[in-house]
Amino acid sequence: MQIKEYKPLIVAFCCNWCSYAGADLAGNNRLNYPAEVKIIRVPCSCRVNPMFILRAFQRGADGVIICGCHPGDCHYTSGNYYTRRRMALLFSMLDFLGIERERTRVEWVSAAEGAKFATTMNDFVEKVASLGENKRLEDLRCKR
Amino acid sequence: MNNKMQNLRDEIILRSGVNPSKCMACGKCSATCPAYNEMEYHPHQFVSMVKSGDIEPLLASDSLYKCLTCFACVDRCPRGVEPAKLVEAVRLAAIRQQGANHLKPDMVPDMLDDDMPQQAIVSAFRKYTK
Amino acid sequence: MQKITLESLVEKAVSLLENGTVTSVLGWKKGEFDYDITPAVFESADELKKDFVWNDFCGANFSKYLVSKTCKSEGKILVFLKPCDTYSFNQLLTEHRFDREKVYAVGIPCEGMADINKVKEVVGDGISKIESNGDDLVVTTIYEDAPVKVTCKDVLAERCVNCKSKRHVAYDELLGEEGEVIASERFDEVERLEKMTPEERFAFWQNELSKCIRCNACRDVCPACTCEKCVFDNPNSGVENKAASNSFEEKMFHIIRAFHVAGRCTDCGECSRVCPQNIPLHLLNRKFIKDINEFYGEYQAGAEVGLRAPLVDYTLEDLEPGEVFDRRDNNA
Amino acid sequence: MRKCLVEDINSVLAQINKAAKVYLPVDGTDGKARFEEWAEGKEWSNALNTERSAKDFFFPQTENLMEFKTEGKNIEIIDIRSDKDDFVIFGVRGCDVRSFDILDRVFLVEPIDSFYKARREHGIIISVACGRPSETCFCGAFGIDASNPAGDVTVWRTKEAVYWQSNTDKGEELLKKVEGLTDCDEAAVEEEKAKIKKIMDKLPLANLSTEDFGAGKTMELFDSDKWKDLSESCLGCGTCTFVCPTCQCYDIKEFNAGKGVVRFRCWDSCMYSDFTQMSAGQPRLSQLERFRQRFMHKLVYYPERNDGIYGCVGCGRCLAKCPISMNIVKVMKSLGGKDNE
Amino acid sequence: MQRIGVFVCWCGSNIAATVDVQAVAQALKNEPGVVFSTDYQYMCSQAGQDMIKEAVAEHNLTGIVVCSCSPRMHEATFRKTAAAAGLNPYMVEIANIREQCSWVHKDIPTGTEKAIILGKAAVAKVNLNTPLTPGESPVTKRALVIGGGIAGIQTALDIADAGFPVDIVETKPTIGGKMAQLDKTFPTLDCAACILTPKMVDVAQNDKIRIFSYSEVEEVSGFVGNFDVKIKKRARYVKEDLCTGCGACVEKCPMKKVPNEFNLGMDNRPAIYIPFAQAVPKVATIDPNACNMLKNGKCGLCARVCTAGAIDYTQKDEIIEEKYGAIVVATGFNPISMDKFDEFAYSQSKDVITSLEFERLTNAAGPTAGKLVRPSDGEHPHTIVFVQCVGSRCENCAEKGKEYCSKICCMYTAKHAMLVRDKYPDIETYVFYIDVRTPGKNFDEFYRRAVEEYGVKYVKGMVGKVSPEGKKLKVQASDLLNNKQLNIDADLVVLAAAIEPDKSARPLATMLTASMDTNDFFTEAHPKLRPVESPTAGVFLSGACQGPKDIPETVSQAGAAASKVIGLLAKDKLTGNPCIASSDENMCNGCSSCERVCPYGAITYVDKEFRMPDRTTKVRRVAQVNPAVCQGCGACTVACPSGAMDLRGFASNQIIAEVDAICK
Repeated sequence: MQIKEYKPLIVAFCCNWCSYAGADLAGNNRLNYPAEVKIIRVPCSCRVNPMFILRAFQRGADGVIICGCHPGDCHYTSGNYYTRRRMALLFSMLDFLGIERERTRVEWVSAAEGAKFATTMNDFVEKVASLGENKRLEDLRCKR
Repeated sequence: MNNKMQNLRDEIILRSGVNPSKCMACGKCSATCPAYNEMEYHPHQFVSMVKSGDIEPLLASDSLYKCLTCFACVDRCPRGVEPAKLVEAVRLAAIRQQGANHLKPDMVPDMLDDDMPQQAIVSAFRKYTK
Repeated sequence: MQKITLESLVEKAVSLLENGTVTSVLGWKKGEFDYDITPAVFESADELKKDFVWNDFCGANFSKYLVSKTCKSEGKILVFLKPCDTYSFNQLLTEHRFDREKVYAVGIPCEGMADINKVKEVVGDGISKIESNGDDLVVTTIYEDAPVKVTCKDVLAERCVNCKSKRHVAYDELLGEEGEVIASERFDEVERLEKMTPEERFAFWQNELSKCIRCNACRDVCPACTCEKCVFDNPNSGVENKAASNSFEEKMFHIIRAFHVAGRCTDCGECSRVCPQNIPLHLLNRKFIKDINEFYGEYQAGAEVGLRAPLVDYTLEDLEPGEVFDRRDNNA
Repeated sequence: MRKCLVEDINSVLAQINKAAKVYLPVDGTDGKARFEEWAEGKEWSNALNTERSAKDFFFPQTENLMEFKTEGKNIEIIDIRSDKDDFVIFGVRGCDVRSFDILDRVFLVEPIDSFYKARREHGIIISVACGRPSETCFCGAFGIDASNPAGDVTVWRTKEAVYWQSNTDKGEELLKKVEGLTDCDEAAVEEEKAKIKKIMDKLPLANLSTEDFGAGKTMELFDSDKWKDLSESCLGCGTCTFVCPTCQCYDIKEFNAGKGVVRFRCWDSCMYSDFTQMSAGQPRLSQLERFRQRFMHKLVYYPERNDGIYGCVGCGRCLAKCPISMNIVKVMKSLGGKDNE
Repeated sequence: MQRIGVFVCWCGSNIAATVDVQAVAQALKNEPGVVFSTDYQYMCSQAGQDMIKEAVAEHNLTGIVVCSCSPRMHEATFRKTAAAAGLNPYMVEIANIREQCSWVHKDIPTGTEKAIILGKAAVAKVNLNTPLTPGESPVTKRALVIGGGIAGIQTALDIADAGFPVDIVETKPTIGGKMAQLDKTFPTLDCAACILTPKMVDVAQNDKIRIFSYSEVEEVSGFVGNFDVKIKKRARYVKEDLCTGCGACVEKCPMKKVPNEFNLGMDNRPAIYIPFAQAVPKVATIDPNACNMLKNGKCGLCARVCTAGAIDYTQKDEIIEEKYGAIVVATGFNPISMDKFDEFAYSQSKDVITSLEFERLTNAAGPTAGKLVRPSDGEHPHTIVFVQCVGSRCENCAEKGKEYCSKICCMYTAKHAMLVRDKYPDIETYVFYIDVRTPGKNFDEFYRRAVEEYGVKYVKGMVGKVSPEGKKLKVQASDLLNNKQLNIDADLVVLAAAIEPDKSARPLATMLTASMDTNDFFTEAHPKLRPVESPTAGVFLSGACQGPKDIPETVSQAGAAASKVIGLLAKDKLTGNPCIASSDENMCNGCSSCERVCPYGAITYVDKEFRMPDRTTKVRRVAQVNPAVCQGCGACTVACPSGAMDLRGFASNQIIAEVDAICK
């Protein structure tokens, strides 16, 4: 029997001003990270609705990471502060429902932190891969 | 700083609840200290010496027992460092380390004179035998 | 068991109607049995005297009705509010959901409401009569000749066992004595779940939420859920569905529902009271309340009108999402 | 008439399970009974009725109808209907048994609902008489005899024994396959029936009358001013419709899973403001109209088209479950004039 | 259904080396909505752009997906291309297959697979794109400057210089602010009045500038380019247009015992007064709390002596309504109260004074005509002790002091000590310091001169206690470097009190929906890159209201704020970013959640009548987004539980479509 190598699917929401630029910088510097990471550009991390995160899990994502400007550096001054509260509560709730807490993460990545972006993604993919497939928030209809 | 000193330092910091890193070396504690001239090491030195782990000289110094615990330094410190609590913690360390009290009951009679109020004797005894 | 009497409430309502202060009364209406009480609008003294009821089964929180009733009514509406209802009342005012000018709020003390399911656990089915007698309920059934005495305390609804406050935070007039905020043990059950392993928690919620029939009673009764159109009813929202087809959709609905009321939920417990499947939905809300209290400082939605809800607020020093679990693990 | 001892019930069920998968009411962690697949160790609940009605077996809350597979711009249609196996629903109360007749009159008339029909044909119903009805029961009002419920097989449970009586060929076939049932006379069952009838007469809703309802009452009841008060506090949730064994409305929806689309149906509630959303949208715009629809349908429209049979079976679930305790009994008493005073 | 064209760029070998671009173009051709798909070496080149334009025309494209480098690089380019092709520029989406794909993945199959998925996500998004048009709003070409200190003056002058009318609102009877009270200025020691008063005169004479003195801002509404402001002009009981500032009334006023706030209460003034000789406007003001005529109708002397007939006891507060395109906040600072610092005996002895009081004491126009004497007895002091950081850098004394460094004290204390030693070499001066901070042009040199040339005694350490003993002040302090405790008998103790934002700033911030930090300093839009703009569009910051500042820094920030204002007012119309929030009124329930998270105050509420589904009508409170103010962060979209609030260009259904495409 042949076992197909398991590759997790990661959705990364990145704010336009810091983290998306940080991801670009990682590219400029040719810093590798797994192709399983797919980035969605949002104006600010505070645009990320918990529904988007759940939607990603429903559709088969194994991990969701939200990246924004460092607290205090938000292009819109306060967006990431709201993100911080919303996600702290949401992640805590997901954990409360027994969803593996390693599947969700918030990371602050500035436009200058290309290296941090790459290491963060490498680390996140590794952690999620070690958990295996997302079974607890899956929708069987969406199975590949 | 060797391990022993490191531990002692950590213990003093833990026991006093004081964070000496918050000190900005303004010297207001020493400026305000009524026992300053009696002391070999002054309040601000307590803070900086504990911070750097230089605790042995403090343990050996008489300054420990010169502090009146009047808390003027605590009140005036703009950073909330609370030197008096640090002095007290070093004092405790000294006593615990020596395993002996600075003042023993049989030493007391020699020190008495008629003018000394009973309350002072009792409080001094309490303080120096901790 | 209730300290305030039916007569005094009727008397108050009749006098306010007659002196023209109010034109209608939102109150509890007698049902078929002694426990199936319906919220109703009374418009005359005769109606009040005939059908108004106040007993240990008057659990319904009227606050939400004010949203629609104040829109329709020209005159003032008298509403009776138990302490826990007043928090919802304030929260709705904070969110500008009804016109305060059109309401005359009478605070009434509450000694806790009984849960008919718990009564039935003790006496079984076939209840023909329930009377209140001091600290007891006297229950007559068609199966037993002699009535059965049940201590009120033993059959209190869960939310009343863990009552958070006997204090009215809003009223125009208060009947009876003002109570106090109570140090309740309402978070104990949340804590118990937190201490389980993720696998156990997952199994627990999988079992509970699988019972959900998506009747939407929890949402429709919730005083915090007053959206003109709920995202779950809106075909353009991307999450709309009429029935949960699988366990994901069950979770989705309940997570988002709880998230939408997080920081706004006053913990009135109506969601769990009305759930036809007895799912302990209040635990999801309480989890958010507990987290909010722990992460951002004690916050009671509806304690005052105009409070800034924790999710529309922040401080520079807030906890990082990644620290949430470190903190809990350290506390455990 | 056959019998077995109460303590042997599990071994009897095990035998039935060999013939066809058995579902029976089992107490859950919350102490409430729900139908579950039989397995060793599952105990037949003593509860009067299940939280959800037995209609789920033939008309589940969601049911996939067909699938589309999409690849780029291509669409392929997949028929997902498959052959069903026989199954047994054990422990159905008389009210729920009647509900199947009511659903049949909707789903098994032209155009026949093939999904419903497939399930219905494979279901064998073992009903059980109600030894201990509740105050919320009013099946009598609709002519249901709780002491002698219909079904392929009827079961009576007394303290010591369980009595089995087959009513149909299907039922007889099944019982034949079960060893350990002994033949007996009907005395014990008759006694049990008499006992139940006596209790039924004592129920608070025993005298509920349907006199003022039924075919031809539309004009009289539709414009009654009582609907306003009755619907006043209705929250518009779907609890009553979803616990109801006879509510049969559904909506058809699609779920786009990315590579394919599932078309499925799911229960809908006439109490919802977004009920079915047909071409012109929801035809009943106020909660009063929606509320009225539900009860008029059960009490007037349905009997009008179905030989006077009411669309309610008196199971009492809506009485127990409505968040605001508004229900069909209150509606009947309020609209029913003198008969129900 | 859209007609989408997909354009896959090779970027030379930058993309093509790790992504099979042809395979990407081929794969995306099959996506719903895509009618054309191609690849090209350099999509951003003129030839590449022409290719897009031709394809739009040929295939009637309604949407464009470019798979290329980061949108941060060329999104603007391709939007212009789309516009040139006759498409709405917001019908373009970029799939970032260079920075986020070809450059970070090594092998072709992986890169190609990911590029296809990113392309599919972009296609899914474009399918839901709608044409967007940026909103336009007119600009009222007039600026308001709140505060008439040096910051406000400089800002107003610079704006007026560019030809735009400016109004200054000042709460005091005259402009000039703190600088008018100062004696000399560091590090050049020129006299404050000599450099300030000409500027004040410039303001008075500039016909583009109006001064509303003795006035305050009452209400602000509107938004960038279109502010409506109500200004309350308090009654000064003197007609400004008639008063010549001759001072006859001031001289004759019998009520002479009012503490003079300009001299910080160190001397008295009459009930009718002109704060100082060079005041602008040079108009008298009657203090209603002191004037006998206003209090009990007895007196009226000033009216009798006024030859201009300017006195008007019946004057009332007046509300002026004006429209502005931009608002500059220049509310400045105040020294904190010293009342709670018992250890320095400020409230016990007249000879313990603050540095600002010291300025008045040495000022030629001050209460002693510039002669340095002890306030208690008028005697010549022999020893002066200066104490720095009083109330600054105070971590746990929130009720007394401030956590921050007040920044200006080191320099003015050096100045004070130096000036004392220069004028009175016999006076011994001590400066007690924690750190001496002199990061400014010629600052450290200045401080060193005080020590080296003037012999000011700098002691590293703090004063612990000041106790009045007889005529002297006993100062107990520590000298940390010598490890000694000092006891000095001083004649005068000068406290370098921390400074704090003016009390009027907080209510003003609320009116302007401008944000503040915990210390009530205004927050800048970006701490590094937008230091003179507040996060609220059209509101700018000048001077110490944003943080402690010395005069050169204040003046440069004032100029910077002015240039931002000029840039704004120079526009005839403001073109907004079309990617902004909008609220669906049919779903909004008016709960205010969105309003509370909006950092720009872009959301307001109106009561609107709606037809309900059940044929009734209902008045509901609903949110409205001001397109000129919204910056498009999207915080409101998540705060909104009903989903009424959505963000154009990043709509929920678009993001969901991207998620779905990625997870397919």
